[in-house]
Amino acid sequence: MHLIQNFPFISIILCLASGVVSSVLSGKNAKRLCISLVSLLGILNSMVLFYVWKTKESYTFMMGHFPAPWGNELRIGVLESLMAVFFCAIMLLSLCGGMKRIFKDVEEEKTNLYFVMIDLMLSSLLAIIYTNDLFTAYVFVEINTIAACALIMIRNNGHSLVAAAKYMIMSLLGSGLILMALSMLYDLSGHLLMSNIKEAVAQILPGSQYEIPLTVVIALLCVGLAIKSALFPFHSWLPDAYGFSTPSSSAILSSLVSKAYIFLLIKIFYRVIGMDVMIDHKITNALFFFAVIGMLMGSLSAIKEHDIRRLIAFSSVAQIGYIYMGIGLGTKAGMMAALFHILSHAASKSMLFIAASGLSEVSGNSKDFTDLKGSGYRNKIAGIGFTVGALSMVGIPLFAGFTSKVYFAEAAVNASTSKMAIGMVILAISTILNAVYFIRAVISIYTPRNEHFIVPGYKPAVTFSVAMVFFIVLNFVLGIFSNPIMDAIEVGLKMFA
Amino acid sequence: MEVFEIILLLFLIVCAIAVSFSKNLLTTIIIFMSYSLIMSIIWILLKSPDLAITEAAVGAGVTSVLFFVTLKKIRAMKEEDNDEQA
Amino acid sequence: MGGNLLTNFYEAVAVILFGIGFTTLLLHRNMIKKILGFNIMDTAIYLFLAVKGYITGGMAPILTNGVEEQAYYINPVPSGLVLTGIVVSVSVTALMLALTIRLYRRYHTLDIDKMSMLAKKEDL
Amino acid sequence: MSKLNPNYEASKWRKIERFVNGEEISDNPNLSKHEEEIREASQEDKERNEQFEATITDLEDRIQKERKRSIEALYRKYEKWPQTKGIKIFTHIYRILAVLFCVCIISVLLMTVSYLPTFGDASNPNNNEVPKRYIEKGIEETGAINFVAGMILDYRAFDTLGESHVLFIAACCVLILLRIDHSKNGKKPTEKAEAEEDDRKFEPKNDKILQKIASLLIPPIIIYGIYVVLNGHLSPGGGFSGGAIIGAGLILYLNAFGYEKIEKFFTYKTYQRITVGALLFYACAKSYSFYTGANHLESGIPKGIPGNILSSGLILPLNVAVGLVVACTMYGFYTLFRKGGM
Repeated sequence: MHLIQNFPFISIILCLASGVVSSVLSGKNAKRLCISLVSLLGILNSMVLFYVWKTKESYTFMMGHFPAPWGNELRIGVLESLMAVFFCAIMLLSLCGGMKRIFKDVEEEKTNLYFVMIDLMLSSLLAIIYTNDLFTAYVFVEINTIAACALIMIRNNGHSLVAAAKYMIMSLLGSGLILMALSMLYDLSGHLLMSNIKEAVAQILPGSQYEIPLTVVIALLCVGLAIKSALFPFHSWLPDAYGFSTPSSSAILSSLVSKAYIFLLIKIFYRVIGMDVMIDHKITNALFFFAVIGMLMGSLSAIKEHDIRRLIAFSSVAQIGYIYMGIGLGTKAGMMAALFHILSHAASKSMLFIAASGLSEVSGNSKDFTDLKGSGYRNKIAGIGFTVGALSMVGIPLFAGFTSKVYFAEAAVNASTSKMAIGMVILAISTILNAVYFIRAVISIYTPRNEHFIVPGYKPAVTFSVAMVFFIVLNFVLGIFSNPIMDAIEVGLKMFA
Repeated sequence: MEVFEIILLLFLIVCAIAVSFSKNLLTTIIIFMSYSLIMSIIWILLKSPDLAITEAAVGAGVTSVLFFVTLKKIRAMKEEDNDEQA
Repeated sequence: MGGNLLTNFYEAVAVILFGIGFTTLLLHRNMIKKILGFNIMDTAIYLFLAVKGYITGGMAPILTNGVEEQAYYINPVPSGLVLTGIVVSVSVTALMLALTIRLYRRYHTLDIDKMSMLAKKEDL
Repeated sequence: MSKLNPNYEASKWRKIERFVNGEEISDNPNLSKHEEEIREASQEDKERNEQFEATITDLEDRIQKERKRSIEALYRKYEKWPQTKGIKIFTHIYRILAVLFCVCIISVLLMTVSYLPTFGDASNPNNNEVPKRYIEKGIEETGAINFVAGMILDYRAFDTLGESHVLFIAACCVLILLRIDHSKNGKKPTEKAEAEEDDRKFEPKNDKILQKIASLLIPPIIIYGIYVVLNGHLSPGGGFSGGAIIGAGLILYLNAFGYEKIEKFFTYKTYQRITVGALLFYACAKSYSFYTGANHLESGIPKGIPGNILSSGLILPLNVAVGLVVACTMYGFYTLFRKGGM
C-alpha cells in the first residue's frame, strides 16, 4: 500500500479535524488555517492524480479492517482525483477573491464559524467525490446541505435568511427522495456498496418482479439529485440563494456544490445502475428534455434581470441545463462534454461572482446596473475579469466556454438524429440569448458614467487582484489546452465503471 | 400481535393527518409528540431496541422540547408586539 | 399490482406517511408546519428502511445465551442506518427552528410568502 | 420652492442676515463700491449654479420618488390581492391539484411497495452474506455483544464519523443564528441585557415544586444516561441515545434552578472544550483504525472478554466521546433557543 494511496483518506480526515479546531480559533487564525488547508489538499490530490495517471487503473481504499461489502470503501481513479484537484483550486481562488468581503459582511465574532463551514463543506465535497458506498454519500450530502445553508445565511440581512429557508426546504425534499430511493435499492440488491449493487441490478431482467421498483428508484434518484443541483423545474431557490449571500460563498455554491451532486449522479449512472440500464429506462430522454427547456428558460429569465448577481445566478441555471443536456445525450462523448463543462463552468462562474463583487465595491455597494455603469474603469482588474468570464459564458473562441460548446456540438452530432436536431438548435438559440444579456452587461460596465463614485487612488485588495489573475489564466488554460484534460476525462471514464 | 400493530399504524396515519390539518400550533406539536412516542413503540415491536431508545430520547424528547421553546419565543415576541401596538 | 401489498402493510403505511409529510412540507405556508411535515416525512422513510431488516421470528440483534447463527437474529444493517438518520433529522430540525425564530424576530410573521414580500419591500 | 426675490440684496431681511453673520453694515454706497459689485456678481453666479444644481437633483428625486410610488402602489395592490375573486379560485384549484399530486405520489409508491420483497421473509435479497458476517463473526472481530453498536462503530465507522460532524455543524449553524455575544463595543451588551430580561420574564423562575421534583428526578436521569452510554456495546443504546438522555437531564436542571446555578459548572467555554476535545479524540481514534486497517497493519487494541464493560476495543471510548458531544449539543440547542448564550 503506497503512501500516496492514503492521501484521499488523509485529506478528508484533515478537513473534518480542521473544521472542528477552527471553531475555537479567532477569525484571523481560522482564515490562515483554512487557506493553508485548502492549498495543502490541492497539492495532495494532485500527487494522487499523477500517481493514478501513471498506474492507469483505479484502486480502492478500505476504511478500517474489513473489506468492502462489510466496511466502508473509497475508490480513487483519474476522474475523481482530477475533480478533487479542480474543486480545491476553485475553492482556494474564490476564498482569496472574496476575502475582504467576508470580513466586511460577517460579524466580527462569527468569522471563524464561516471558516468552519468552508472546511466541512470541502470535506463533504471530497467524500462525495471519492466514496464508493451509497449511504456514506447520503451522510456527506447532508453535511453539504447544512454547510451550504449556513454559507447563505451567515450574512445576516433579511434577504439571505429568507433565501436560506427556501433553500433548506427544497434541499430537504431532495434528500428525502434520495434516501427513499436508497432504501428501495438496498431492498432490491441487499448491498450498499456501489459495485455490488450494479451486479444485483444487472440480474433484474425486464419483466421480472423487481422491474417496476427499479424504474421508480431511478426516477426518485434523478428527481432528488435534480432538485439539489437546481435543474430547470426545481430551480426556484437558486436566484435568491446566490443573489443575496457573500460573493465568495455564492461563488463556491454555484461552482462546487451543485457540481458535486451532478458528479454523484454520473457516478450513480456508471457505477450503481449501469449506463445501458439507464438508457433502456429512457431516463436520459427525460433529463435531455428538462435540460433543453432549462437552457432556454434560464437565459430568458436572466435577460429581464437588472441586478448583476441575480443575472449571473440565472445564467448558472442555463449552464446546469447544458451539463444535463450532455448527460441526456446518453453517449460517451456526451458524458465527456458534460464533465468538461463542469470544469469550465465552475471556473468561469466563480470568476463572474468574484468580479461582480469587485465591481459593486467601487459603485457604492449597489448591485443595480444603473449604478454599475462605468465601474469597469474604476476597478480595472474586476472589469477585465468580468469581461473574460462573460465572453467565456457566451462562447467566444480562446475561452473555456467555447471549447465546451464545441465538445457539446460534437457529441450532439453523433447522437441520435432527433436529439442531434433539437440539441444543435437549442445550443444556437441559447448562445444567442447568453450573448444578449452578457454583452449588454459588459457594455454597461464600460460606459463612462457615475463619476461621483470615483475614489482617487482606489486600489483593489491584493488578494482580489491575485485571484482574478489566476482565474483569467485558468480560463485560458481550459480554453486552449483542453486536449490533455479531455484525455484525462476519457481515461477516467474508462476506469470509472 | 398482528391486530395491535395495525392499530398502532392506523394511529400513526391519524396523527399525521391531524398534524397537517389542525389550526392551533400548540396542539399540533403535542400531536407530533405522541406521533414519535408511538413510533418508538413500533420500533420495539420490530425487534430493534436501539432505535426505540434513540427515537424516544432524541426524537420525542429533544425535538419536542425545541418545538415548545420556539413556540414560547414566538409567543413572547407576539406579546411584545401587542404591548407596543396597544 | 404485485401480490405483496397486504403482506407489506408496514411499508404501505410508511409510504402513506411519506406522502402526507411530503404534501404538508409543500402545501402549508407556515414555517412550523413545514418543519413538522419534514419530520413526519423523515420518520416515515426511516420506518420504511428499518422494516427491511425485520425477519419474522428473529430476535433483537444482541447476543442472547451464546447463540451465534444468523437465522436467530434480524438484520442489524438497517437499524444502524436509521440510527444515523434519526440524529440527522434532529440536527436539521434544530437548524430550521433557529431560522424560524430569527425570521420571526425580523418579520413578525411565520408565513414564508409574506416574509419574502417583506424582504423585497425592505429593498426600496 | 418659493421663487427668489430679484432685488434680494437690498431687502431689509438681507441686511439683518448680514448683520447676524457679523458682516459690517455699510450704508454709504461709495465705500468699496467695486467690492460690493464683485460680491454681487459672484452671488448671482452662485445662485445660478445652485438653481441649475437644484433642478438636476430635483429631477432625480422626482424619478426616484416616481419609481418608489409606483412600487408602493404595486405592493398596496398586492396586499389586497388575496381578497380578489380570481385569487380565491386559484387557491382552491391549487389546493385540489396539490391533494391530487399527493394521491398520485402515494399510489405510485404503493404500487412499487406491492412489488417489493415480502415483509419479514428470511430469503429476502438483503439477508445475504453481509449481515451473516456481522452476526457470526461480530463477537470475535469487534468484541461487541450488541451487533448494531459493533456495526456502527467498527464495521461502518466512516458513516458515524460523518454523523457526529452533522451534529457539530448543526450546532455551529444555531450558534451563527442565535448567539448574542458579549463583545466589547457598547452596542452588543444592550442586546444581551434585552435577551436576559426577556428570558427572565417568560421562563420559570425558581418555583418550589419544580425544584423539589427536579432534585428528585435529575440524579436518576443522569445516572441512567451514563449507564446507557457505558453499556452501548452490551445492551441497546449507545452514544447517541445516552447523550440525549444526559442532555435532557441538564435541560431539566436548567429549567428548575436557573442560569446562575448551572453556569457554575457549565459555561460556553466548557461547552467548546468538551465538544472539540471529544470530536478530535473521535477523529484521531478512527483515523488510527482506518490507517492501520487500510495498510493491513495489526492495530494493537485489545478486544477484551466479550460481556465485560471494558471489552470491545475502541467502541467504549468512542461511545463516551459521542455521548459527550450529543449531550453538550442538545443542551446547547436549548440554551441558544432560550437566551442566545450559555
